[in-house]
Amino acid sequence: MPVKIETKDLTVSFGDVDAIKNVSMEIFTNRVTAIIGPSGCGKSTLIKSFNRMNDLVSNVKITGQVLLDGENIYGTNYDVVTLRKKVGMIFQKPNPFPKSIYDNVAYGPRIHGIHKKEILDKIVEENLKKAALWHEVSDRLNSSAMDLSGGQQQRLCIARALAVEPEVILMDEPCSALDPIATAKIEGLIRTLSRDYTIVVVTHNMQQAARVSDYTAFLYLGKLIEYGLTKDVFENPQNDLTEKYLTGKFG
Amino acid sequence: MKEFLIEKFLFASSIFSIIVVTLIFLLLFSQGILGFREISIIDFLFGQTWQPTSLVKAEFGTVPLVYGTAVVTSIAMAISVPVGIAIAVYIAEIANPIEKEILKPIVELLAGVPSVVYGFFALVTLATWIQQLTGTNSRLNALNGGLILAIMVIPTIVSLAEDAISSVPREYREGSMALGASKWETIKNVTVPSAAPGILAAVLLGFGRAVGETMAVLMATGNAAVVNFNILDSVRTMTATIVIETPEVAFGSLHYHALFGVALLLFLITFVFNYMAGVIMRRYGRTGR
Amino acid sequence: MNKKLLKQTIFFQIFRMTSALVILFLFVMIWTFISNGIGVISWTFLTDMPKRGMTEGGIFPAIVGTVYLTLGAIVFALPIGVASAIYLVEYAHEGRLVRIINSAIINLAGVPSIVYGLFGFGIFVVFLNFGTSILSGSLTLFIMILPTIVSASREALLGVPKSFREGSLALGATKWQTIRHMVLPYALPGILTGAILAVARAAGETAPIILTAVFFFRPSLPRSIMDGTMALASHIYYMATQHHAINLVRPLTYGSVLVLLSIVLSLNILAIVIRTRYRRRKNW
Amino acid sequence: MNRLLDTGLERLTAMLLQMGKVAEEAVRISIESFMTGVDVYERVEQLSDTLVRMNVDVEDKAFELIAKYQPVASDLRIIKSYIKISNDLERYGRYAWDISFIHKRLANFEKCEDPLAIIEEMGEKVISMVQVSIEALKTHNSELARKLIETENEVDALYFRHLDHSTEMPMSSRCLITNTLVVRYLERIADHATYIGESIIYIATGEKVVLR
Repeated sequence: MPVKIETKDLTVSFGDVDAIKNVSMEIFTNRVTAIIGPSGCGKSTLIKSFNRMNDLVSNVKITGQVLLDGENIYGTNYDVVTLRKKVGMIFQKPNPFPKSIYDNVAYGPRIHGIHKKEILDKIVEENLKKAALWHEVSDRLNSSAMDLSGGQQQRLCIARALAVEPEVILMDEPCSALDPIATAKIEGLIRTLSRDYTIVVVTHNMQQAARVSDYTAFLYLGKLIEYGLTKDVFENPQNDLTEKYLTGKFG
Repeated sequence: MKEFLIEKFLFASSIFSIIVVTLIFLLLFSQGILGFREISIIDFLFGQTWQPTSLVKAEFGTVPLVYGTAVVTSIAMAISVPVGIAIAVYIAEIANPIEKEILKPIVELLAGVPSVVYGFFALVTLATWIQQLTGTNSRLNALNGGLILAIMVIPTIVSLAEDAISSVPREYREGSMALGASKWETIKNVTVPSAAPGILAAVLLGFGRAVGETMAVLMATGNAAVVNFNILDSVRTMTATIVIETPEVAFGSLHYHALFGVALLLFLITFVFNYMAGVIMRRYGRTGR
Repeated sequence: MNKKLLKQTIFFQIFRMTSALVILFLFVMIWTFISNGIGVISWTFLTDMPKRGMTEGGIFPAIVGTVYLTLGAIVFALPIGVASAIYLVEYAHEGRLVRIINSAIINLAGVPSIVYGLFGFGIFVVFLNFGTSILSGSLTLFIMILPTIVSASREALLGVPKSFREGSLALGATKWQTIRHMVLPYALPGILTGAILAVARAAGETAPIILTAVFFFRPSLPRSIMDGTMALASHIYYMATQHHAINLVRPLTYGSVLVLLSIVLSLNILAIVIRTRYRRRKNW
Repeated sequence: MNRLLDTGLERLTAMLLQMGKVAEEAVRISIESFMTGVDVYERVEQLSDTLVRMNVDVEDKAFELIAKYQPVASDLRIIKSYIKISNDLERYGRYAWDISFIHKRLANFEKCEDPLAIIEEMGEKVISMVQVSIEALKTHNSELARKLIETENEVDALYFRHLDHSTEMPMSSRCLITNTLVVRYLERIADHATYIGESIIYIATGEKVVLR
């Protein structure tokens, strides 16, 4: 199985607090990997270290390696901008820009130097289609993204991320602000997208992890407790902590 | 590279404020200190007479000026603190939305009126009212200055105190009301005490503004540098002294340095009050970032 | 229970009266200036030079002087103030330096305007030898309004949700691209509001310019920034207290006050309107 | 911490243990009556019917828990296994009924002496297996469950011995059929006991073992 991202002894600390401790794991190409664990276990920190969004926090310290296609993204010559183009991210709360639907999707390509109207038109349509939003908004591309429903906004954010042609998509609890129907749509989308993209989903919803992912990692207090095929982890977890977490017997 | 240059420019800009504060202090200090080669600090701080231009014997006692500032400021604070807090409470807690929509901008406009305009109003109108009411001889006096200053300080206190009161969490209020307290009891016992640090900061900043206010008191108080302990007598504040005397002073003279000494004193007083307000605000929410 | 409510009603009414009184004061004051000043306001009053020892004619040089001084101040203060705010909000990491910068800004905001005046006098007029000039006055006013601009810009920048920045950065935008496209446009109304208020404040300031930029009377318009000038605020002060025929010029003084007040209050109202509209339109 | 699911699981366990009791009685009395010649057909039929009903109840309860709580890990393994075990217990009842039916229909006239020794030995072992399986179920004891394999092997050996024996010995066809069917039913009961053992090992360890 080809590996897309590999972490080696990754430790992320904020001040004196280690949010991630010596995590080593492999994330496989074109698979959906779910990261689960109790609140504050470091799930978000872990995926934010895959596109170096942790760099935005002032007192962060990162040791170990994160390899993307075998290259250390924390290496001295690695360009963060290129990294973030390759590794897109979807956030917990849908965060469309207060611009039109069209401009939201076109934002990334424009930033990266595409300004031709025809090309942008094509990119917008293509990616709205990929995000299963096109038929809902094709007649009002110029209206504000803020008028969309929460679920539509999140799919717009997915389209926006797809528009810069990423290879990996990180999703940080992408459905936590959505109702069950919108959630189901996003989950379906995640499965569809996994044909072409490597997807890492952080979720506090175990059932969601079970539904959408091929692999599941269980994180507790910054440590990787268990990682394996989702069906194995959910049917027969090897670690007692995982068992307790999954069955809700956590003290 | 471009990113790097931009960051450096932004950094330099933000350093500018530090440089300016330092420069202000250094200038006031260096120029003021020169005066103390000839004037003793004791005489400067405790001298009863301010006669910098006397040909017989120039005296640089700041007591009359400090007294003037103190009297005017005290009158102003005695009025503006209760009134300001009352209005802040009214806006934050009592007023209906329409009253709020009217009151808030008006308070802001009150803050926007230039001090020379207030000064002129005090000079021509307020002074007349006071004279009619009290029959005093000196039209321009400490009470006149204090009253106009009170009006000028009110907006500062209102807007900061209102911020403080409004940022008291809803839950506190709901908790109190849920226990059967009336709105007034809630305001008195829960909301205002919770906002006390912010209100105190507002008062301190108001005080700083009052002490440093120049034009209005200059035009309203009559500017006689004497200590009379009568609020219906004319007084002269530190700020007024600087404005009146600086344009005519001989550069480098003892008088020149003495004026910087007065400014330094003023700077230090306002610095202390602003600093205290800052500490209070930082400690109790409303972070300084 | 009824006693409780009665007490509440009494207090609320006292508070309401107090508030009403302050509103009343503002209106009385404005009415005083309108009723006394409207008579002298005319096109010639606004566009003529003062005549006969300022007992007749207009206040054109004073208006022009105020505009120059204010523009000069904002031209310096806006870029440096906004840049400073951007650095503090977007780049600086919390630490000693930021704390020092912050306390410097807080202290600058609290320095009495007369101290700025004396500072400008000492540095620009005397030390740098700019003399009593528009340049000295503008620079003094610039330093005076800088903290206002920094604080307003900082509030405006902080008001832009973090998610905009994250969203943009996650798409591979650089920091500056993010600031330019996703932060500044949305902070602009707030920055603008702050700038307008700062301009209003600079236009109304008197003490600093008396020490650095203005003359009691200057019969011609300034020709360069090294020239001294007249200005509305100082003109009012001089006419009200220093003129040899105070009573004769009183109507003109009222007129000048009305002009200054209209300019300053219009700017304030403009700022309030911009802010309200922007708050209402804001949909994030 | 008591989870909502726990109450449901306790209820399910109680139902299963109740089934165990009934099934054990059915197996025991059907075998004993075959040996002693007493007719317990009515009683066993009653017990078997009860088990059929209870099996349906257990399945309903299990599905209710799945629908409500979406259990995972050990919870899911327990529920999945309980459905299977309930089925096994139902089979205990069914084969017990088969034995008592054969006994009533064919064997109650006279005894077919010869292979009785084998049947008696098998019967004892099968009853013990049923008891052990239920005991292991009570405590989710995988060690106990593993012991079933030994007895199962012995039962199988006896079964084969009977097959060899019956072809060699001259016997009335009535006896041959009766004994062969009963031996076959006993062998099936032992198989189901083993299945229960497998399920218990799966519950306890997540291991999917085949004990046969």
